[in-house]
Amino acid sequence: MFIINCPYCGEREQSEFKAGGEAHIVRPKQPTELSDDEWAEYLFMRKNIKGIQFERWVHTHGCRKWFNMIRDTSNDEIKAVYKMGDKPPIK
Amino acid sequence: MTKNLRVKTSKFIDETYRISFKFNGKTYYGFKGDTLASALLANDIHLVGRSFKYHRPRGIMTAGSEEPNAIVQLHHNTSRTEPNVRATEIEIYEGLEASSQNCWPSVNFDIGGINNFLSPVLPAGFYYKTFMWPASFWKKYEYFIRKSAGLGKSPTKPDPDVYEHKYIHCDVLIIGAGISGIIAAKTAAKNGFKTLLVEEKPYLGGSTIYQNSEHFKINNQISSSWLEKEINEIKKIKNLEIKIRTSVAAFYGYNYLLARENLTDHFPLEQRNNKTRHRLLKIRAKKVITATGSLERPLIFDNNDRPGILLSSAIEKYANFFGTACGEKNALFTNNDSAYETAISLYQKGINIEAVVDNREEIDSKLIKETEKNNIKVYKGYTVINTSGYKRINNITIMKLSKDGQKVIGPKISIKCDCLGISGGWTPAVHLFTQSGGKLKFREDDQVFIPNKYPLNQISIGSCNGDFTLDEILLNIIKTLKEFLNIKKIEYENLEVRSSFNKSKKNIWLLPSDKMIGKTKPFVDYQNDATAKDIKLALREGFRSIEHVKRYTTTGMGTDQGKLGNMHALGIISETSGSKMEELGTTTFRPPYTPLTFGTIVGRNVGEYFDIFRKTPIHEWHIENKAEFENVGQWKRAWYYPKEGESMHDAVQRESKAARDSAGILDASTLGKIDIQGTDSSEFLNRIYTNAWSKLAVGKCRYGLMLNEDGMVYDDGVTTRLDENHYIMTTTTGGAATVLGKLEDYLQTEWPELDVYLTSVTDHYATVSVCGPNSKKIISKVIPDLDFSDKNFPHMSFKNTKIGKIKCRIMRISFTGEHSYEINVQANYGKSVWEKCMKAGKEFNITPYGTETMHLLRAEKGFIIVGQDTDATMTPIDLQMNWIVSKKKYDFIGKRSLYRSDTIREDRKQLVGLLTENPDEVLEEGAQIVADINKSPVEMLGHVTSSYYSPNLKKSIALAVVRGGKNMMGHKLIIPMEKKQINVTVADPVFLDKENKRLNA
Amino acid sequence: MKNKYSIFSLIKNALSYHENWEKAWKDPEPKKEYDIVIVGGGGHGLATAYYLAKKHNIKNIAVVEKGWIGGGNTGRNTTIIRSNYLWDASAGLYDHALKIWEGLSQELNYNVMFSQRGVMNLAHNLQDVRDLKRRTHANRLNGIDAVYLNTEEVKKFCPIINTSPDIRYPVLGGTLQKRAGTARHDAVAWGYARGADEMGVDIIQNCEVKGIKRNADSVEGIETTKGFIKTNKIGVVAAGHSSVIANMAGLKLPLESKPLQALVSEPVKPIIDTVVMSNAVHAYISQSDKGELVIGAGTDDYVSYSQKGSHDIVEGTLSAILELYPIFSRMRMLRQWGGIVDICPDASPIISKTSIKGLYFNCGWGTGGFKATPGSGDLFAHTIANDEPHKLNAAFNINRFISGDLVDEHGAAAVAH
Amino acid sequence: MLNYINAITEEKSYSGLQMKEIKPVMKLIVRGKKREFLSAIGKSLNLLLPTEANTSTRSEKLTALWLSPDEWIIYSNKISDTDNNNYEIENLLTKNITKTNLGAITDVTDQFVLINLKGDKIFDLFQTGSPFNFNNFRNKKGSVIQTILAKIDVIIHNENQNEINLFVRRSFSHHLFSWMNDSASRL
Repeated sequence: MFIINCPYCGEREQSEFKAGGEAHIVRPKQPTELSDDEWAEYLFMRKNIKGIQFERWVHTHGCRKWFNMIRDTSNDEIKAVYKMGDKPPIK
Repeated sequence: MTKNLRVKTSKFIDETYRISFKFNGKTYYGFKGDTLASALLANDIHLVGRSFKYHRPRGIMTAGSEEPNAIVQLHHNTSRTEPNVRATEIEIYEGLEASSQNCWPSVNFDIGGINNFLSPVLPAGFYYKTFMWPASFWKKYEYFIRKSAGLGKSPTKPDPDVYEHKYIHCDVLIIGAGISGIIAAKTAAKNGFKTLLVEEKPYLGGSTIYQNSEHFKINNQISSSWLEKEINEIKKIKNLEIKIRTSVAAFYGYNYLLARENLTDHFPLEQRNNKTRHRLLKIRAKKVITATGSLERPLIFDNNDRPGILLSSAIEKYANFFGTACGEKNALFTNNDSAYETAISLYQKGINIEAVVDNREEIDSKLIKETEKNNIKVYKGYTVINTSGYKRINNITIMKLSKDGQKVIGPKISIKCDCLGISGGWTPAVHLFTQSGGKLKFREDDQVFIPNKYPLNQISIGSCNGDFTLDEILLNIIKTLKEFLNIKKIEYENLEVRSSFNKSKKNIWLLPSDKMIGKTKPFVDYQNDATAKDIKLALREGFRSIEHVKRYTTTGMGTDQGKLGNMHALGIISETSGSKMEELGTTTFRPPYTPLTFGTIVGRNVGEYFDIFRKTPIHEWHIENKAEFENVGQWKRAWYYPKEGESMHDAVQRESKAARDSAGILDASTLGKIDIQGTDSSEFLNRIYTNAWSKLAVGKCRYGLMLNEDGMVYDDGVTTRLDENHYIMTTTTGGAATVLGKLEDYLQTEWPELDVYLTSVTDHYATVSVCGPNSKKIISKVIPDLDFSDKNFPHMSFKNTKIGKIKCRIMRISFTGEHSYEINVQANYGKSVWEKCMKAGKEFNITPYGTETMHLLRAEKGFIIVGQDTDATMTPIDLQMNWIVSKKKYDFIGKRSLYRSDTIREDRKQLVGLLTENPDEVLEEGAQIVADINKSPVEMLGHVTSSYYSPNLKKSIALAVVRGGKNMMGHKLIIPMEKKQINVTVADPVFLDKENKRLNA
Repeated sequence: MKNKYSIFSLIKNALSYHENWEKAWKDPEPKKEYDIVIVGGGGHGLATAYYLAKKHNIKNIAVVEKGWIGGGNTGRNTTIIRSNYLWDASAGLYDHALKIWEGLSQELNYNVMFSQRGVMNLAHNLQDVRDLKRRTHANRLNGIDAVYLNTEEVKKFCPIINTSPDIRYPVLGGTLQKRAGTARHDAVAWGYARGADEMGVDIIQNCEVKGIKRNADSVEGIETTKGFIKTNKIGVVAAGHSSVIANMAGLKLPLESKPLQALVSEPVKPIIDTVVMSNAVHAYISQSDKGELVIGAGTDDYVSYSQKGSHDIVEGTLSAILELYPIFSRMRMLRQWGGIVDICPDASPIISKTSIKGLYFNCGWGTGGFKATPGSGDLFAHTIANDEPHKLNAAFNINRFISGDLVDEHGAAAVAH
Repeated sequence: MLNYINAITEEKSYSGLQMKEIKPVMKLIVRGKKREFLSAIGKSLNLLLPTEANTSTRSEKLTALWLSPDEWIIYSNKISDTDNNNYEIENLLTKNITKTNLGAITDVTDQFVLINLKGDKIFDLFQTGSPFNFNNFRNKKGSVIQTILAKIDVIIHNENQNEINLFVRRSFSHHLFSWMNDSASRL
């Protein structure tokens, strides 16, 4: 189980958090303009990366804030956390 | 007639404190400090159990948690019975009752022993190759296989004991309190680290503490006396917590560890009541120091499994620590120096040793010299080729080893003995290290795997790091600790250490025999009866990876997880297949290190604490009034209120009728309530609901439907505009938490620019809902000074008002189709408001109703329940609720998905009503619907989602989803049940008061 | 012809001290080119190769496995086999598999120990009851042998379940499929491997795929740690690693790979002789022939390829087990492990062609793939051989995520995804 | 007149641990991002909201706990009377904050039950059900954290040496209180 450094509350146990899947998938501004394929891409298709993944987490049992995390999914090493809207600290 | 093999008193055993216990029904005595194993040995008992497959007699092999053979059932047929307990771990207590396992009728005479003679046709994996004919017979074969498998018996009564959890956060955790662990603990604590030291045994000091040989000294004191002083010192250190009887079970990433602290297993049963049995420590350590020591290796030769054959180090411990001999004629067989430590200890204790057999040729070793000085015969360059004695070893046969160690030569020599100690050298206990993600490397010179790459913030010290001699250990610890804890100086720097141990070792994984291997039984995994020839067979059949061999031969799959045999399995594979040890790698050591009781893992999350139990503020009233309850999420909701002698059906019919005829009252407090504020609240609602909200007037309520982004209905509820920028949203009871979470998600991640704040107020309000033609009369009695005229207070509107001095909100909304009101008042006044309504309603026979009646009433009106009439595949269009899907709005959550090629199909499943041909026939919820029963395969058009007998319509009604249903009004369809078919007609889902007259009645 | 397995061959070989058994499968180096390359040497992949060779008479096939065959989810799952699924498409797929299971040991001449001890699904709240009845009715009409049981019948079929009304989530009923049961996971992989090998399939272990060579519209071969292999048909059956392979071909799949954990207790004499599953409190349990209680835990909510899950999941599962089986409180956990499961949004698999010619995917089995192994292999073989799906797997194409025609089996899945 | 029935009616006492509900205590959730919001609150209550994570501030009448960058809970230090739930502080803030669109004010007086714990065993109790690391927290008067206790969300405020104010949602409070007693009975 991880220790996650909530950008707002500090280091907490993983059990206080929930994962929210791949990050930086922006909801299309004009869904109606999209083809079924393009919509499916947004809705369902995921990179599901083995290695460095950018993902969303929320501090459900703490400040209830969403934030981004960079984690190596091959060994669960957390590389960084950063607030929503911020630039990723590492590439 | 049992003998007493107790020798000179040991200070670890209190001979003034005699304890009686039963083994296989017979009473024996031991002393305080004994384990079951040591007490049995002192009574000259070796035969403890039978092996898994061949049911061979097996005895005590070790003195620790690696024991593969001596496992027993405790307190058979009691509520505290426990299978597969290691005799070497259980401390005896008055009244202990243990019995042998996996044998019938008795351990001395076991029918299963026949397997030993069938063994030629039971090689590894034999069951994959047979029992296939006739096909139908597998279940019969399997029945017998299952009966003969298994070891002990599962308990059959609930567990009387209590278990706890404890979260511990420390700076440094040290696992293992041997000499290395003690030194590390003292160093860490003295340097200001909040330190925790855990030890699985009931005492500190590991194997050094009973070491009393002149050959091992620190600062000119015998190592044990030196260590004793250290132990006395660390007990005084404030920021050092020491836990004995505490074994680390699992070592996960981020230095998260689980340890089991054993609190009462060494107490007599009657002293255990209402005490915590085990405490599961959930440890987060900034730094972890592993000092788990090492395990002595057995040697692999023909019939190396007989009772009376023990690890040499175990024999030494039984002598030095427990003060008992394991036999009267002892022999030792070794490939390294450590067996001579045993020899010397036994000699000092006056225990007779017949011979020491050593693989090695002449070498210069102080220990050997002393052994020989004591006139103990040492056979150098010899190996044991066989043993005899069915239930107890009585003889070994040895032969000379060829130079290359591949063959045996010369004459056979036979040596009588009733106990054989074997020593194949040492294997570092790296289990926890690898669990935590550490990587091993193989050290050729003594053929051991040792830690190579460490995960962050952990280190291994002492013999689990491959340092086997006292001088090495102390030298390396000092270096390691300074680095790891980043400290300048350390008190142990100028220790003067004497260690007479010669490190030379002659490692032969499978010792040669004078017979062909096919005719021998050299056991590698004792418990599972996996032999070296099984491993060779697996390789022969193409199973090359260690994982394959392990699974095919079941090597290392026993309750000891192969702590003794795994290395030999690897060695034999490597020798046979010619692949290098490090290329083979070890099998993955899976947690737990030693088996962990389910109860311990679960702690107090059982019984009433298995899951959270949520109550409404009116809960007590429901109990006082004999309500039956329904689980809705974590809530308990009043389901119905049976009167004396009423069935559920009677009660629900009565409640439903009363609600329509006069007045009913419902506790709706569990509905989710979200307070929405901010200048963009209306825009926010526009985006998350399918309908439009901007034009909703202040003081008005509106029903809303929420979709997932995939277009499927997700939640619904009434939202009220309290003020220009202030709404209160209600959600379904089950959906409350997820809806709030989802809304926060959109707000924070997709629309941070919106000025909207969401706050849950579900628990702040009690919600009392009064419905029925007389509801207005009743409520106006409760709130006299409010104008209830339809003009001032129409349907779908709300008022801020007061009951006495207490503010509350009252909504005129209806989920039943009746004229009704919902009073939302601060929770602590809820029960009082409810009682006021009951009082005011008495003259109108106001009737409390539960969720079941609520469901019935709304079904009469064709109102859906999300989750019952919908699953994750229903769009609002499917529900025939097109009216609620705004055409004007440019976008809302889920809108785009409604226009996919599949979601626009006309013939999707749609919500309809069903009426049965026979009005008294009530359909089964979940029943499937077909048009043509004779068509095969049968085409299912949909299913019944809700179904009731309506006392108000005096007929059975049902809601259902039916493929293309919206264009099937009046069609006849069939419900095919197991035994009958029911004819139904598709109808409008609104069965009652289509024109909504009753809302304003 | 390999020597046939039977009690007689055992006795015969016993006389020669078992020194003359042949290899169950060879361990060849890859050839330069194959007609079809199957990526992934788990049960599904090996079965696919087996049926390609057997039913479609294609012999020049390689199965490339990055580790050891059967070492992934095949060797890590809790081996529950059943076909009591809700939707017609799923019922068709899983019952096709179940029918093959019933004769598999004989077909492969390898005892996969398919044991039809029955699978029971429990209901703990009123909606559970509705859902299970819905499923049972659908099963019955689809010719699947599922029946609904009331609480007493549940107790009768598995007496050790705590059916007291006073527990936090009382057992309100359940369903039973008698033809369902368990099998020996390793034997499935090994049996198919032996069968495929005998028909000339090359099973290449320790051979990891590093890239997929393709032109504009079709595949040309794979780069592996054992060199380039030319082929114009690639069937990917890589379970948790499906997305990794897909990314090599420039494809995205609707998958997330998550940790799924399982555990076994120490072996004891027979105490539970059926399989009991409970979604609501999340516990499922059976007892292996060796005597171990086999318990499946849940998935974590984050993507991970580490084959490790969080302890909270195991703790939650065991508390549910003790809620239903208080007598197991003093049983001990012997081993606990994790696998990587690839989960589709609708909890149903993908057995499908892709936009790239010659590239086929069999994935998304989530937590329930083992039970489908023979059927999945058979249908995937058909799809690859004919370059079009069999009618039984037509519904499980990738395009359903575009059209929206999903097969939502969350209700039927063992683990609520 | 309406009767006032609070969630937890009994007071419990063990060696080194006392637990009771304190009521009625006005509680408000205040939300806002803008700087004007903070200053407006400050002026209205002459109490500055804590802006540093996991901290609290206190005036004579009120205590404010940090919950998140834009969320605080404010509660009254003294108990109010049971036959009136009209709080002038709420009205004041509604006027100065809500009406001026600076932020949001929500009455959560009965959303949360305030359980007061006293004694040197408080953290031994917490350790049996909360993963949070209390090592530093226990010595930091005024510290605030939100975490899980017995799988239930709680707000924990370090009121004083060996004194804790714990906030839990009302519908969970009976379960939590019963759990705490069960645990305390074995400390």
